[in-house]
Amino acid sequence: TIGFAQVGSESGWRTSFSESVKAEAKKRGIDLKFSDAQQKQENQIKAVRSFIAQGVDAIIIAPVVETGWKPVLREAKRARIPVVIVDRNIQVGDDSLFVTRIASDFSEEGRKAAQWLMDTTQGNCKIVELQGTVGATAAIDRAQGFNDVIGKYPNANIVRSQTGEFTRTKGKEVMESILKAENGGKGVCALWAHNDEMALGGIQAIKEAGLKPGSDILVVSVDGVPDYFKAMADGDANATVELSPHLGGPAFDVIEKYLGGDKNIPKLISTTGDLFTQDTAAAEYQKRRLQ
Amino acid sequence: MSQQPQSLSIVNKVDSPADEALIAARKARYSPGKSTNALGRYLWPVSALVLLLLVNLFMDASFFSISYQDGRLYGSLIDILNRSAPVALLAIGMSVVIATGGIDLSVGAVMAIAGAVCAGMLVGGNYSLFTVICAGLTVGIVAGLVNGGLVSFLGIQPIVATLLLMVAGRGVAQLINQGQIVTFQSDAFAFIGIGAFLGLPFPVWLVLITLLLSQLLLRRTALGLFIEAVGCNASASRYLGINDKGVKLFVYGLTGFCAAIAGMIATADIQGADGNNTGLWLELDAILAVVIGGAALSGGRFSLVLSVVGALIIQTLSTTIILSGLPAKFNLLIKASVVLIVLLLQSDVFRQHAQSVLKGLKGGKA
Amino acid sequence: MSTRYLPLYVTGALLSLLFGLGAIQFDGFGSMRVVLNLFSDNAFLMITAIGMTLVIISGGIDLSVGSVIALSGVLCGLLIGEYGWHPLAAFALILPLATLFGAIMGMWIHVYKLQPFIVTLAGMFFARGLATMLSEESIAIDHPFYDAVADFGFSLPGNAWLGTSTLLLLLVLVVAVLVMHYSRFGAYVYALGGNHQSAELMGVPVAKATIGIYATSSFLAALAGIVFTFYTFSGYALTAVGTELDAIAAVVIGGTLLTGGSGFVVGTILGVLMMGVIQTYIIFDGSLSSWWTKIVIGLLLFFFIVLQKLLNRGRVQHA
Amino acid sequence: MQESVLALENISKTFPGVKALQGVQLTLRAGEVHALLGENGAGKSTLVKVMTGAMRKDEGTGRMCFDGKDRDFTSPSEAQKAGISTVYQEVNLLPNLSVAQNLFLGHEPKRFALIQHSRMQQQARELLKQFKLDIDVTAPLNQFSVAVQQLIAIARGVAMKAKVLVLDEPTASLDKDEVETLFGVMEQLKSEGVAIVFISHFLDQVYRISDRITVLRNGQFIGEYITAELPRPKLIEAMLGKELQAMHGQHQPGCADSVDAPALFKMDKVCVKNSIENMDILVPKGQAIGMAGLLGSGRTEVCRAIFGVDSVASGQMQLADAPLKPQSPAEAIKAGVALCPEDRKTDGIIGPLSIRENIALALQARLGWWRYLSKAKQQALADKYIEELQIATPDAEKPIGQLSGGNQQKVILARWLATQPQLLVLDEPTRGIDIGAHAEILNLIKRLCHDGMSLLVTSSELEELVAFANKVVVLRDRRKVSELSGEDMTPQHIMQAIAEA
Ligand SMILES: Nc1ncnc2c1ncn2[C@@H]1O[C@H](COP(=O)(O)OP(=O)(O)OP(=O)(O)O)[C@@H](O)[C@H]1O
Ligand SMILES: Nc1ncnc2c1ncn2[C@@H]1O[C@H](COP(=O)(O)OP(=O)(O)OP(=O)(O)O)[C@@H](O)[C@H]1O
Ligand SMILES: [Mg+2]
Ligand SMILES: [Mg+2]
Repeated sequence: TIGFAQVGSESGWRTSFSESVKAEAKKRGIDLKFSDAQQKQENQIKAVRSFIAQGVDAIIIAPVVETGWKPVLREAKRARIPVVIVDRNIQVGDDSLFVTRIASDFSEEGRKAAQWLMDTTQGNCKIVELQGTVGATAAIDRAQGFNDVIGKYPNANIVRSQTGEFTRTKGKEVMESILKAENGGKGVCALWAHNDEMALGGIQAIKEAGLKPGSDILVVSVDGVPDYFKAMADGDANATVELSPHLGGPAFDVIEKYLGGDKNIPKLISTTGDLFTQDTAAAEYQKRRLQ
Repeated sequence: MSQQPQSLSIVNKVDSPADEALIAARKARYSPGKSTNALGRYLWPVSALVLLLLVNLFMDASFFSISYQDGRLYGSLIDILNRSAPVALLAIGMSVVIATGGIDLSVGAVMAIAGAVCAGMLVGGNYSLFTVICAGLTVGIVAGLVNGGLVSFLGIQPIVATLLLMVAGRGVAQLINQGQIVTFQSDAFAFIGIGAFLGLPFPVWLVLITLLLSQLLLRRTALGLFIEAVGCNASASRYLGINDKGVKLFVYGLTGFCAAIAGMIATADIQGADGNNTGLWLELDAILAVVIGGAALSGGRFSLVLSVVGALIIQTLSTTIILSGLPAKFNLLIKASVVLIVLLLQSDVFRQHAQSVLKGLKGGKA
Repeated sequence: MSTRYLPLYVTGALLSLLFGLGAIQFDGFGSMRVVLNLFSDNAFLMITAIGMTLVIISGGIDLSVGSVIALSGVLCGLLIGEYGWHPLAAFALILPLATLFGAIMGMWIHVYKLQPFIVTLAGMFFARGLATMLSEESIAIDHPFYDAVADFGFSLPGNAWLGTSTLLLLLVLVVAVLVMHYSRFGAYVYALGGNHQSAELMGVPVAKATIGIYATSSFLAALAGIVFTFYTFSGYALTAVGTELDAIAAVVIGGTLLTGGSGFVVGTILGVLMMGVIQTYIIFDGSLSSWWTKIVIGLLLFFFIVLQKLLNRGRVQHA
Repeated sequence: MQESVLALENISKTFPGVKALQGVQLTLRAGEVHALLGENGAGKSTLVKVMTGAMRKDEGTGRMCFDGKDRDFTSPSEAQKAGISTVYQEVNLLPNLSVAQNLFLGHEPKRFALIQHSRMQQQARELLKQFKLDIDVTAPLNQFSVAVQQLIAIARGVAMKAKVLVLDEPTASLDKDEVETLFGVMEQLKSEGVAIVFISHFLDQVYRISDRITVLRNGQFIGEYITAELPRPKLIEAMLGKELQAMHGQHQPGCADSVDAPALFKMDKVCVKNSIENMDILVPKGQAIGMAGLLGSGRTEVCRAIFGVDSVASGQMQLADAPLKPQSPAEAIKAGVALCPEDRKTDGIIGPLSIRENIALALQARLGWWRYLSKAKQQALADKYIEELQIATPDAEKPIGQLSGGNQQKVILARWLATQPQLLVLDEPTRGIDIGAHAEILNLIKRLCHDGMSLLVTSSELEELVAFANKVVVLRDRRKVSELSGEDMTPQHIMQAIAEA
């Protein structure tokens, strides 16, 4: 039995992630206890404590936030239940509290996206940014990584930045206003969105403003959801850094290894994905649609 | 105070001059028309809106400019109208629910359900646009009636009854499309969200039509009066022979209907149904809009027009924040301050305080 | 007399019913550990909800509590984690500040005759806004005092642990019950909820009472925020989003009327436990997808609220 | 002359559209009962509220001197602390709290800073004994009828041991016996040196208990008189500004007293759960039937059963030869019944709505939501009744909640008259109505009978009942005990029937 404390189902990406873990568990004949925390850390901690009370063999956590895990991880350790952290990072002083982290590096994603954009525009670019939810780690770190890179290019700067709360609706609404404020979007060279959903909303806003996304305004974001690949294939978007939702396999591998007695496991298994562009988009879309 | 001879003549008990003097004395105490203050109700919300718009003008001189391009009007003001459509629709429904002393927290979730149903049908099969829209509206009305039933027939407190659907409704919306954000290709349906008619965005028309129809339905029949009576004093309304349960059922149904339209606009706007995020937290905005419009949450008098003004204020505020270019982390602080200012403007006590302070300042100078 | 407490008995009975169901179905459910987990996991919510009970009985509502929890957590994080204050010093600053915050909301409600819903909604935006402005990132708290607090407690049979937060919660509960039923302030709270105008005419010091009520609620929310930092060893501006709704739901499920005037603090605790048991039940089951989780929570709540209604029908009704 | 405890001078109070008080004065001396009289809407209650801090007087006008000091109370709690205890018009208690809590709110007996519930209940029982009330003091207040609540409110006022006790229409819903009990208590307080302000529309009571009278008219001070030196006609003239045509004594039933008038409404062995038993009442067409009885004798419950508020457990009712089985007021109204309820505040007025809407609503509810009475029609209806019933208001748009108590009652009456029912049930219709309007309403009842309407009227004032009723039904312990008509129908006989064990 393995308990899996998931964040919620706030985005299409998250849902694919949950489904892939469940499918993987089924394939391997693991009894998976799935818990949805509805984006709340307190629910997630409750779930983990319930797993402990239930006496599961191992626990997988996809944490909502990086901090705040120390007490509950200590409790798990006392109960001798191995914990694997997936997707996001966590901050605890004591490494022994978990078996390993299978995490992507958000700032690396931001850097990749920025690097692509700088390479494409030779560092000349007025960028507008659609941020994720204020305070979310993904938003903070992606912005951080992105800014680190463009800081090196004096002619590239972010002219407007506002939160689109990781959703398509907000992304579109905010982009609309930004375009208005930026003289109808003239002079804006690129849109940088913290996730694909907002980017897709932004693309629609650009189209409705009478501009051509993908050429008048470049679009770059993170995640790699099927819809975005389609947009890239259609030429409406330019690039995305993929974030693989298939984290279930590696996590179960680690757990099986650990329970098998092999305690020699690296503390970090990095999964930062690749950057995809329009070139391969059509093919990738076909591949992903079939999954 | 002028005395009208006609008004004296209808007092048939006048027979002696002494009586006439008496009645004159009695009349002199009253000044008709002063006790009601219909204008005052509109004054403060509307001035708050105007003030906010002026702030924008100050920040961006071209704010009020409207141009005509490809058969539609284009400009920040039009955007505000367009973007406020979902909240305005919700506020229309919410104001009648609040007028009965209730509240509906589920409108955001109902939006998501209606959107999911429409999107699911558009993707899944060959339904005509008409069928799809009818299905969406029906789902909204049914959801509203469920709320209404819980409130009126089971006597569950409105906030809890609708909280149930607020929680479960999002689950239902996601269930319909298995948690995926379904994207559809239907220009006809997309028109609901992004089309334009006679220059104005279609959502604006939807708001206008809904506003007009509800206004007719509520004010050209006795329904509006019944709603207010139930909201002011449910027990007395029962003694009057008003079917308070029926009235409650109706208002929740109407709210569900409005939420369904709002949900379809939101879905058509991004041409996809996002069960988890469509209409998220919009119920709070809708309630805020109604209250900014001057309604009491304890029930009673309502004004649909003022609620729509409230929705416009909220949207203008959001636009202002985006235009201001301040970092996103200040959003909530700005919102809190503006809400407080609007509220204070509406408070008689505050206005009196402010007046006396102003007077004091002037006196001090003189 | 006994009919007054009927709703409490009914809620208690339903709670035991659900718990029994879980205990039969799952291994480890019917244990002392799960019971105490219910308290320690929900301690912050219970403390908040006790404050909310006060507010709701007085006929008001306080939407700002979730944000105040977050703000108090962030302040803890900043003061302790960043500036190296001693936790007790930080608490000594935060709690009075929060009380002042509540008092100001109460004053606005009373003096300017504004609706509580909307004033506290503005308060909610304000506190959350302030929290995000102070720190967008979550701040880890690492302090020996925290470790000491976390380790303090009593071990009970069945692998259960009676920790600081549960003890604190019990203390708050006892004080709250005493205040509500054996103090003049408590009587005023009920009076205001019964009929605001009558209460005023009967000589209830409305200004003091209103301010006191909202100050108490904010104080308890801030206390809950501190308890939450013990729970997570961190302060974060986005914690406890929507907690105000959970608290309100718990209060109402616990038998308090949202229109004010009647209800019990103990009922609220039962309300939180009810929601907690439902949650635990779903986690133990562990087979529900995200969306079914939401639907099932809604359905179970619905089922128990309706049962509660039906069972309470027996109360003598007067028009 | 005795020292004055409380002196008000030149007090004015203006509401939007109404000058409620214009330069009014009032002087209270220790150990006196001072009656404050005037028509409905004269400004009595407003004066009381200004005096006790529930309302602020207009800025810059008048002064108030209490206990030798200039005072200006900003809240009722302040006035209470200073020693003015007030029972406001309309019961202002807390329905959700127990009787004992209501009695002692704000000055509960304490020990170690904790409220002692048992001692409080004990004291409550003793206090209520003074008022001959033997009720469960732990029961919530809303279980009791208006009259009992009224007594509790008075008891609370008395229990505060204040220097000044203000009673605004305390006797409006009391029976003779309770009034006597109250007067006994007032005499006692008087002898202890308490100054009492007493407002009432019952002149008999005023002459029975008061030492001095202050009269207000149209918000103005008319005069202060010594009761013993002021003949009744003079008082009435001071109040109304004109003489009142003598209408008492001219007993003229509205229509033929004939025995063979066809029955319009019949109640046959009706029982309601937890309330009335085996009730038989017959109301002939075009006649007015009175109902008399003590507190809790079941009069209100009869009215409620007829109107479908409480459901009938057994027995039949008939209206105009058709069985009447209303499950809700709406059904009763459809069948042609109207009820003007006893509890004006909770079941009657819809406070924030205008007079116009309050009058039109019952008729509108009967017509249904679809057939809307246009604003103009509502206006016409409202104007008609404002004039006919002499409702004191600047216009029909004023929210009814802002009217004086008596005028609210008139509006409620107007509301039901507008529906033109076959059977009009009036539960204490003259509660709080001034003598001028009182006469109007009695005349109105007679006229309605004459026009063929049937009425069933409850009243605690027996003189009033015999003045218009064709027959009086006497209830005791929720059963009918006697029926009186013709010569037998005198207040004395009714009292006898009520009292007989
Ligand atoms: N809150 C208010 N707002 C506006 N007008 C008011 C308000 N309260 C009272 N009035 C008006 O002031 C006048 C005096 O009312 P008041 O209640 O003092 O009369 P009253 O003498 O007590 O009459 P009654 O015998 O009917 O109780 C009335 O015309 C009434 O309409
Ligand atoms: N003296 C009393 N002691 C205890 N309970 C009482 C008393 N008087 C009334 N009640 C309660 O109040 C309820 C309502 O009585 P109801 O109003 O029918 O009486 P009523 O005959 O209409 O008298 P009135 O209208 O004068 O109050 C009764 O069910 C009874 O329980
Ligand atoms: Mg009065
Ligand atoms: Mg009665």
